[in-house]
Amino acid sequence: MSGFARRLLKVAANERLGAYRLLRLADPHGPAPAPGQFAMLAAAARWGAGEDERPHLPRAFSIARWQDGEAHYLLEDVGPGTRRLCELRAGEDVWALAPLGVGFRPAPDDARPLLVGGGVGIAPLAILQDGLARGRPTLDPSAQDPFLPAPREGAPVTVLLGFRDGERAHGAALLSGAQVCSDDGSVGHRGPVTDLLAHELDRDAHATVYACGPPAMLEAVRALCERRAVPAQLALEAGMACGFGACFGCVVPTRGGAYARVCVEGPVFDAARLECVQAHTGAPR
Amino acid sequence: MSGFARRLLKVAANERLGAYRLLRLADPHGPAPAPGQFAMLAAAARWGAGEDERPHLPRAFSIARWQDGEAHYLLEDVGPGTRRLCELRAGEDVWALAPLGVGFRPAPDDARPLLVGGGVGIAPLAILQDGLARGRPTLDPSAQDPFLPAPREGAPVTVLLGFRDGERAHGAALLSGAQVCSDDGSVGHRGPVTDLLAHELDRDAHATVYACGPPAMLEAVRALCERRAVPAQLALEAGMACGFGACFGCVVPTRGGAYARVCVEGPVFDAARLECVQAHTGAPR
Amino acid sequence: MSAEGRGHDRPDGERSSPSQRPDGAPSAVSFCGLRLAHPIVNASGTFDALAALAVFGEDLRTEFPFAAFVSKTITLAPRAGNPPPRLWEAPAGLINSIGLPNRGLEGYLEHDLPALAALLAAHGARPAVPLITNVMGSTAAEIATLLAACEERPEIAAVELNVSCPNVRTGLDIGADPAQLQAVLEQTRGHLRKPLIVKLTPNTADVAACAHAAQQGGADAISLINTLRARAPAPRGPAGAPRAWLGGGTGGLSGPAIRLVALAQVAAAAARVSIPVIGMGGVQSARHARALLDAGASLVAVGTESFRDPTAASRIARELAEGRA
Amino acid sequence: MSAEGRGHDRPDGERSSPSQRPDGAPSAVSFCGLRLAHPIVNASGTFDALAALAVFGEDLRTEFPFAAFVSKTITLAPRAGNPPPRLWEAPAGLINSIGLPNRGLEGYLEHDLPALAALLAAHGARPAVPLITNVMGSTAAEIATLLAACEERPEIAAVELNVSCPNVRTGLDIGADPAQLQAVLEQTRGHLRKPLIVKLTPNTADVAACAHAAQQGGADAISLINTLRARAPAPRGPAGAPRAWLGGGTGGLSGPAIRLVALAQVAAAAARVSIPVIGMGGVQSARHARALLDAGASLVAVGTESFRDPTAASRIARELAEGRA
Ligand SMILES: Cc1cc2nc3c(=O)[nH]c(=O)nc-3n(C[C@H](O)[C@H](O)[C@H](O)COP(=O)(O)OP(=O)(O)OC[C@H]3O[C@@H](n4cnc5c(N)ncnc54)[C@H](O)[C@@H]3O)c2cc1C
Ligand SMILES: Cc1cc2nc3c(=O)[nH]c(=O)nc-3n(C[C@H](O)[C@H](O)[C@H](O)COP(=O)(O)OP(=O)(O)OC[C@H]3O[C@@H](n4cnc5c(N)ncnc54)[C@H](O)[C@@H]3O)c2cc1C
Ligand SMILES: Cc1cc2nc3c(=O)[nH]c(=O)nc-3n(C[C@H](O)[C@H](O)[C@H](O)COP(=O)(O)O)c2cc1C
Ligand SMILES: Cc1cc2nc3c(=O)[nH]c(=O)nc-3n(C[C@H](O)[C@H](O)[C@H](O)COP(=O)(O)O)c2cc1C
Ligand code: FES
Ligand code: FES
Repeated sequence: MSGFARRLLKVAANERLGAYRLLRLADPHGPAPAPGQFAMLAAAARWGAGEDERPHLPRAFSIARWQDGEAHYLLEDVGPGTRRLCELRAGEDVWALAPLGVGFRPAPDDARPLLVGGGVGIAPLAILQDGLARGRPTLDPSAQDPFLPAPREGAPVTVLLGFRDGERAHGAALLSGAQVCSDDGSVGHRGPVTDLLAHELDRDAHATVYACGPPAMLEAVRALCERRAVPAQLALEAGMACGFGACFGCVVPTRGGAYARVCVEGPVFDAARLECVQAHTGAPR
Repeated sequence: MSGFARRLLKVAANERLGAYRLLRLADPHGPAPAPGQFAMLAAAARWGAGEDERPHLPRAFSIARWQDGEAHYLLEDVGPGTRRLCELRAGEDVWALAPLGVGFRPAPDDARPLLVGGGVGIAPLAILQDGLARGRPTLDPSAQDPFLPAPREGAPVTVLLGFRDGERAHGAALLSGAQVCSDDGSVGHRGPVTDLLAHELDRDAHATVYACGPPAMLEAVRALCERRAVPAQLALEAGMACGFGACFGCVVPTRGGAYARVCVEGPVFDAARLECVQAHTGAPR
Repeated sequence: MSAEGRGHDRPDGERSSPSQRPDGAPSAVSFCGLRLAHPIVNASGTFDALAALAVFGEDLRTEFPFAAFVSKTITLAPRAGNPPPRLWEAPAGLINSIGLPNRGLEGYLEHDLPALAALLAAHGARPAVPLITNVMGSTAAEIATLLAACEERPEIAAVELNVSCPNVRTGLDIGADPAQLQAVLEQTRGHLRKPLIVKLTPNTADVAACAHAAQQGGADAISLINTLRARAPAPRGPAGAPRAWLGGGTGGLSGPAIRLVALAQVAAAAARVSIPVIGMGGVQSARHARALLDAGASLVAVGTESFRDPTAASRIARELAEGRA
Repeated sequence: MSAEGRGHDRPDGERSSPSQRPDGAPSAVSFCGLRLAHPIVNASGTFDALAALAVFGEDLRTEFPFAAFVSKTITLAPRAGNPPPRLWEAPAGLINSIGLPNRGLEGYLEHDLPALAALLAAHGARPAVPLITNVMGSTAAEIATLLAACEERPEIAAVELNVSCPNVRTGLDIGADPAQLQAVLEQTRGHLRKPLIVKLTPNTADVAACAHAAQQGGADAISLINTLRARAPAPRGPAGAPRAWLGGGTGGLSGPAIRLVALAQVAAAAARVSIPVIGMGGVQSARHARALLDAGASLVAVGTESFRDPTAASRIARELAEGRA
């Protein structure tokens, strides 16, 4: 649960990771996030004055890692907001409202976790992998840390990551033991990450899929899991103004026709709640 | 005359001068300015996103010096535009439209030049002092350089500068041989610069006054010169949107009730054209 | 029914009584007979207090940022709202095309109202926060039903009527035409004894005339400005054909971009009426709030700025009280 | 008099004919029978070509940035304009309270027109730049006189009528009320055989209705948007009393802040009329111009952005021609 105020955090480091930046914010007193939760971030100075006098509103980013009093974020420069954050130097200030949203709910059974990520969407899978390594999932939905401190047994964690090109594939370093594929064939299998996923499910379909990535990829994952009757949790994106349920701007249609706010009902949704993952429900990448 | 395009210039240096900054822009191919002319400046990146999402428009600054392929500007941080320019580092880019406006028209006679400045308004007096040192004024109004390359004879140049406090008085280093006074008495005479001016005119009233500074000071200079029948040229300020006569926003009332655009009819006006110098015709300081 | 003599207490020559306390404690304001801890409220539709309670927990209750809470617009029937995308970031602002999603009057009264009342009740040193319910109807009959239902519920302290609703026949906002506005109010005002705030539309030729019509029609206060009609540029698809970005086609512009349009409209409206005015539009700081108060507003609402900083209203109220504006 | 069948040439289904040339050479556009080198013109009152000639010299002549030149508003009698200060920088924009200074019709015709014609005449490879004279009158008789005078002078290719003039009786802009607008045009249209562009006011409830009224009244084209009514905050004096900043009290907001309001109004107006539309408001780049063209504009005018960059219009025309939008 986020405190009721944004926090002014210092940039601890901003490192290049292939086509991405890994932004590390010192947040020694912030509440620990659950895997899949996100933050609303804005540079404290000169937020604005980019393309079209933007950004004005804060931007949503998955918390990629939480360790040593720092929150890590994986950023891709796609517009004025991410550009400004990507250029920040150590010691500069960032406003952060975090952690927000509902994260992954690890399946408590013995189904093996299949982590499927695309592009900068791999970020929340890193902290999920950390959590899965730390312990076994709890069933208690109100638990702050969804992972019990007991050592995990049973099936190993499988990580499947897809990237557009080799520069972006450097992002895979954020997770350990990942199988990587790429659209242009520069790294690993040439093709979508659902090729890898289909192969894994062929091998052993007793799995739970945790996926995050661009809408088209998520939709492919959703459709594949539906066909194979494999439970999946999808971390969605949407254009957001507030991140805490205030603006009703971040909705996605759910099965049955109602709209759900991604920031408070998600960003992680059970795939079963969605008819499909639509493109352009927010900032496409 | 300015070329019909703004130029992208590199910051050569940005140095502290007491309460002010001396911003040096490399402008090797720019046309040489006449003393009293000004530039419209804007940082090329992140112009905006300051207080109230400003600045949006470029800002007017007197050209303080022109030497070695550089234009120098003396800046005081009074708001979002000056703040952004004050923080620029060497190598960063600035858009400049310059030189603009009508500068000082040096009196061609033997009247001794009395340069009277207040605060950051001393800036155009520096380049005027350089000009007066370089040669004697020409009468030709169309001459690009109003100073003939002949050595100047006759009366020496007298420089009288007033500042609010000691920190600001460091700006006096921009000119040579100045008599300095201050409002708080921390440097030189305690009192307004018109005290020094009155004293000089008592000594020898055969002079031409060239003045620039805050409106209240300019008005005091104007009134004093009027009483003493001493010709004066006043470099005015006004809030400006364009700097080249396009917006009609920078007007001051002239004798007879008409308005004159400071950017194209000024910024330097014969005192005789003005009924008085009004405060708040632009950015007060 | 006319507003003259309606019982909101108001010292002579003043529309409300915000005074500045040098100790920085926000000073109470009286508005339409309601006692507010300070002059800052939320703009309708820009803060979901129940969602915020779930996100921020008990801190929200103890540090509730608004002196009164204004609900989002409630309509008679439930509305799903517009299809996404619903947001477009504009220069120094935001265009939204949310489409007034709400569970409808019944759902609101049954589910939201008790929960809101519990959240807003006095809590420790914090006094109770009055609840203002914002409603919209597309006919006089609908509006009458909404007002009557609000009259019955003690949890509701006052009603804000959103008149930026398109007239089904003309397509124009009901509130854009002074005569039509006054007529609708006269037909419906009798259904509510509580204070009625009319939230004007800014998309009109003469907001002062609309303000005056609202007063004549029986409003106890007016609020403005709502969002300015705006449109997001259509991104061009690969085929080159532009497609609409916002699910709702056009949308409404809010935030700093509209601040000085709001100031002009608030000043024009306040100069024309004798009832109190809630000013809003792009307020981000105590200085901006002060400008609206100086222009004649009694209260100031904060909208889009809460998206950037959920505690913006507290900050603004505190700085106003400290005279830092 | 109605506009139907009026003789501006227009290929079927198209309001003008800007086509994109891959070689980057701006392609010609036809507008109300005028041939323009590209679709970018200046917004009235935002470029003083004669002052610019004095400042920039012959470069201005050879690299004239606009495909047609629109004069600032000319009135029958000379106007000094508003007292300073006239400018207030707004979030992502500018509020001006210039007050339409001009030397009056006679002074304009005698002094400015010949000088403008000389500047705009064909020059080397550059074709002649058509001159559009913008006029404003506060009565039908005044407008008729202005139009008749413009009809007589061959230097003037077309007239733009600024209808953001307050009606002396109501105080509202003449152009804000569709019926009044159409009536004024019907009374005066006959005095001009040249193309008449009506520059609508954006401070209205229904700009599409005004656009339609302009067409019905005999306009050959419409242009929009003019500035949005706005007010600068009053700085507080030492005594604490706020004093007005702008000499003119209120002013008009321009620049990026109004861009997406402009886009909505241009789209709404263009959808309602069959005559060409000049779109403007906050345009800073070819992308912004393209959005207006996509919304139905035939030409795009650049205003406030020229203050930041006097050659902005050339840049935008070039990037449009290169398809970089
Ligand atoms: C829950 C969540 C988690 C996320 N996690 C990450 C993460 O870990 N790492 C990461 O890099 N990103 C993440 N994102 C995406 C990130 O929030 C966006 O990339 C970011 O907001 C883009 O902002 P921008 O200003 O850089 O670009 P924008 O220009 O705002 O967005 C880029 C895209 O948005 C559209 N767009 C363009 N202009 C506008 C406009 N004016 N208004 C609205 N949309 C416009 C266009 O389609 C454009 O391609 C996440 C998003 C969500 C919701
Ligand atoms: C010909 C000329 C020469 C100049 N030479 C110099 C020089 O050599 N050195 C130098 O430092 N300065 C010089 N100035 C002044 C300089 O242009 C201003 O200080 C600068 O424009 C201020 O911009 P800002 O954004 O920093 O502050 P702003 O906030 O724009 O201006 C400061 C003052 O303007 C008023 N103001 C506040 N908000 C606004 C607003 N939104 N819109 C309009 N006004 C507002 C207030 O009174 C405020 O105190 C010159 C001005 C002119 C016209
Ligand atoms: C996302 C969003 C939703 C809004 N929903 C409503 C609403 O339901 N009812 C209403 O009367 N106004 C609504 N508004 C308008 C605001 O109440 C306010 O009038 C406007 O946003 C201007 O204030 P601001 O600039 O501070 O946001 C909404 C505004 C936004 C940005
Ligand atoms: C300083 C200034 C002066 C203007 N003068 C006029 C004018 O004389 N006549 C007119 O019709 N519009 C005038 N306008 C409005 C512009 O022509 C244009 O409609 C408006 O500024 C929106 O375009 P922009 O955002 O690109 O500036 C003026 C605008 C500005 C900023
Ligand atoms: S981002 Fe505002 S409600 Fe979700
Ligand atoms: S600054 Fe625009 S006319 Fe002088």
